[in-house]
Amino acid sequence: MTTASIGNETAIASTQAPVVKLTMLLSGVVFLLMMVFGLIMRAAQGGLIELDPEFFYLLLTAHGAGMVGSAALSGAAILWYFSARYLDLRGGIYLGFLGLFLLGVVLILGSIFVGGYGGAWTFLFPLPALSGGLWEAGAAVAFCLGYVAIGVGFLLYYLELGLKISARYRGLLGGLGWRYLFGGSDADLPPPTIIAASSVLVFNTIGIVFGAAVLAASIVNLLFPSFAVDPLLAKNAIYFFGHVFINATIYMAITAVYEILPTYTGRPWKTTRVFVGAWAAVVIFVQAVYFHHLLQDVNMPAWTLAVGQIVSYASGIPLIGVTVFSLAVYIKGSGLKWDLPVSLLTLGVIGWGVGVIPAIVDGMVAVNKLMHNTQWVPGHFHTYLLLGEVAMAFGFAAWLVRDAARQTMSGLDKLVFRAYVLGGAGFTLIFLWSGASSIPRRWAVHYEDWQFQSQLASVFALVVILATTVLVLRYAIGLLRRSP
Amino acid sequence: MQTTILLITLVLMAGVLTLILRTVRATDGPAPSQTVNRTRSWLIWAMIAGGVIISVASLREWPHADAGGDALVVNVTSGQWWWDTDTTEIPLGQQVEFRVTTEDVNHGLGIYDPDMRLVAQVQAMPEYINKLVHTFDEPGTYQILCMEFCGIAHHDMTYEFDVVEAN
Amino acid sequence: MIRLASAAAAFLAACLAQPWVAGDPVVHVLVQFPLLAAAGYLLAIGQRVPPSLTGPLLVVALTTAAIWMLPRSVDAALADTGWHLAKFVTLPLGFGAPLALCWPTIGPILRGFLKAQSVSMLLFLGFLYTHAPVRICNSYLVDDQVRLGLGFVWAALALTAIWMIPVLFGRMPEIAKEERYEFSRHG
Amino acid sequence: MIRHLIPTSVAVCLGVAALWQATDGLRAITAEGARRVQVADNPQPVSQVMLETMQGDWRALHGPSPTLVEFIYTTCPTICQASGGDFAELRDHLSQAGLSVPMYSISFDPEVDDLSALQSYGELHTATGAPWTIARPVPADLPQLLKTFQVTVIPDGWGGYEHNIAVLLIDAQGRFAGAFDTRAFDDIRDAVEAAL
Repeated sequence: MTTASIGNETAIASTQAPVVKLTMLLSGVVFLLMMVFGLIMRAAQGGLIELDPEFFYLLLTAHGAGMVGSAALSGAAILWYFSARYLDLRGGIYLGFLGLFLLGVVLILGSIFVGGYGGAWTFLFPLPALSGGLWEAGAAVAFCLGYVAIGVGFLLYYLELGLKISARYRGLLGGLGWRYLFGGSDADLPPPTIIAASSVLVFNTIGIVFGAAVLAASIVNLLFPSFAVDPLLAKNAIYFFGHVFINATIYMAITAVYEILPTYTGRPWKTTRVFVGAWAAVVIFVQAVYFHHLLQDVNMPAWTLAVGQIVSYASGIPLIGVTVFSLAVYIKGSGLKWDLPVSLLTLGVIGWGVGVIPAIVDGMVAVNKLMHNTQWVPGHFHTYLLLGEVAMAFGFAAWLVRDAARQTMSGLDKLVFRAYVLGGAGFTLIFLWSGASSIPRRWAVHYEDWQFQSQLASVFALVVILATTVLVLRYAIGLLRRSP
Repeated sequence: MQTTILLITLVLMAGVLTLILRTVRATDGPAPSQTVNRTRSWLIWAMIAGGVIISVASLREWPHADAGGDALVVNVTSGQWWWDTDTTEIPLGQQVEFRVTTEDVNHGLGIYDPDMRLVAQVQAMPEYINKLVHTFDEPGTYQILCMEFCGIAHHDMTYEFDVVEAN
Repeated sequence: MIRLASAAAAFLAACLAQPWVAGDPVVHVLVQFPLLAAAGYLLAIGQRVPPSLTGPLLVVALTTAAIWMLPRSVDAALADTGWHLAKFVTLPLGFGAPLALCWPTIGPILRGFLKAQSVSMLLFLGFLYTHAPVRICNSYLVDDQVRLGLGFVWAALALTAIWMIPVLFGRMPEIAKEERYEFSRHG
Repeated sequence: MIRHLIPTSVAVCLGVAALWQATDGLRAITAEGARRVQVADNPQPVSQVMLETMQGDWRALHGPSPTLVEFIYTTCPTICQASGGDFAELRDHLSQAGLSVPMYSISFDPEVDDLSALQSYGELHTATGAPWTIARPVPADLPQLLKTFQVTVIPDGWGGYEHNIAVLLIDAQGRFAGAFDTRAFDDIRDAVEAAL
């Protein structure tokens, strides 16, 4: 099944291709816009521009929600595209997902820029209800409803995947590869993409169902303030949902590497026992690790914090020991010719693998005491998002419009790729450096001593934005050229 | 401390990066040898062993240790967007237990030394009292900055106290 | 015949639970409500309705469920005779029966969504009843409120288990139907 | 398609209307919330009853000025003690605003709460008799009183009771016109001012 499917994407995936291509354009444009928001925030922190703090925090909220959203959207598009190689997925469901997603985007953007909601993408209880007079409860409700719409869209998406996987591979246990892992039979073994799809749909559906409960509680609290929830319980639920959701984006996007890299190396990405085991570990770890967001909540039972630290570390093992290691093994000596898509996809895996290190370090209780909520935190997640998920998404997009006749990188491609890598690396390293300099995150105004780093970061951000602009334009032009 | 953490992290990142890049760039070299699966198992077991050692070493002494019996208790309350403490003078070398809470939304109590380096932090939560134990060994004016996003004046939510030598 | 008998039995059991509902919200909400719904469900199961009624029937069922989820309705059923009678009519005929009538014609995605939604709502109610700083129902004590909240959480877990096990092992009826189609396509 | 869509849309509209109705326009999801919304919209006449105050005299529940009422029982170990403190704070709050209206803490356990019990409860919470006094109704009047004010009293299984506690406002026309959180001092003051 795995080997047979290489290169036949035209046959099955073609019906899904137009909407997926459109989605990637949409995500690309949103990524770019949100990067501009990011640059504005960094420039304001660097004192390069004047920005009203209220507007800064609106941008902060939009940047967070928008980036998580477009990462999720691009990841979902990638996973759908490749799952359709093995499953007879219904395009109508995808359109429903996309429609609900866009409805959610409208509600969220409206709540932020019309309603003035600036309570950050994490909507940490009880901040949405206690704005200090900046926004009305209605704006926060609209924001939550936006999330609900996106959640419902994803639920439909995962239900379709789940039903089709369950039917095709004899239950989700088959799709997860656990029959093979525990039963030993490799009959009808699913390809890596299906293992990934099954794993993501399991943990993200749990996350969404939980998230819906939390959102309902938040909405009730906003409308009927006497219904407060326990703040610590709310914090747990919000971080569980948020952590699982943002992690799912990258675990969906990685399927692009499983499916595209073999066409370059000629070596199919195999479903091995280690591979299935690694994904089984991911399903557990992604749900258990969210405690590392609560290491400074000393009222949590001590064992949860220990679990947070240990599972943070453990999450790195399947990533570095299996995904990154396999990538290296598949590439080494394959005679692969580097072009833009495969370079970006490889960058995505490396950025993810390297970016997890500062995350693991920060996941230690003792370190967290000094690094929590400093710029170290955006430092590590920008490494594995900007240089990880986003790179994979642009790699996939570039692959969708690749010119089959040419096998190398043009001069412009090389320049863009290098600019993206250097700009991204510089940008994220400054975050880490700033975190080590104790600069707090999410501050609209920076003290003078901190401004130099923000100014430097703005320069790197500008480089990333320029490179991204070319990537998006290149993709858009590619779409036009290939359309009849 | 932060510098050490940064350096260790950068070294680890550079190490992993170098290893990957060496293999990834060897597209025209020899294919991986037959022992590659053994190498992978070795890597995974080494990471597990390393994890056990790091976990035991870093958690055996619990980082959120309780205060001793003679600790000075300082109550800290907060709200949008202010801090308030029992005292603004804390004796040098005396173990202090901060009992932190808030009247409205989540805040984060970040204690900065006179060089603006974060020395300790804990979350401030409504309905809960979070304890933070710290012993100051440098005199001077310390600052409290808010570490958890709490609305429009988050960055203005600062406070000062002094660490003074006991007479 | 068995169907009608079991519907009647469920209704009778719900009536027999009545002496305890004023003292214990768990009996009221998690025993009597489901029994009444089951009575209506059993009454209508297997009956055919025109497909154009599927949507309206589902909406009726969801609206009834939503109204009975409101704490004030639970209170009203104890304090007000009209609401008391309405409970015995609307839960079987406004929730259980319409659900049974529309369920066979609902697609698997919508079914999955409704199942996920009900788990989510039960968890949310669990949240609310275990952690509300105020008494939610005037008719019940705070301790009972917490027990009811935990009951909602257990119900959510039980439903998750019941619904997930067939998906994990791939023995869902709707899947079996689609399986033939799948194999004809890929086989 | 249309044949399916129209009945469903009609059903959705009816469903939303029913839910709107059942929550008083998304304003109340509990019985207590409903009481507050409904009396604010639609004040209910309160039939006149006589109360025996802790000083031992008899007074009419409502008179020419607005009156504030809360229901208590003096043997209550916890929550009414807190609300007693809140009522004292409310009295101070109102007198600072220059408002002096009769305030009654009415026992719903008049058989157990004799005069000396009322007096010691009053002393404990600094009720001096004017404007705030502790009082009890004739047992025969009690059911009607609880029904009018929609107070639900249930035994807690430990010999005490739980009930929905609130500060209740009777306006100058003798109507039940408002129910408030015991600590919503500003809201209560505004409502009293409006009822004057």
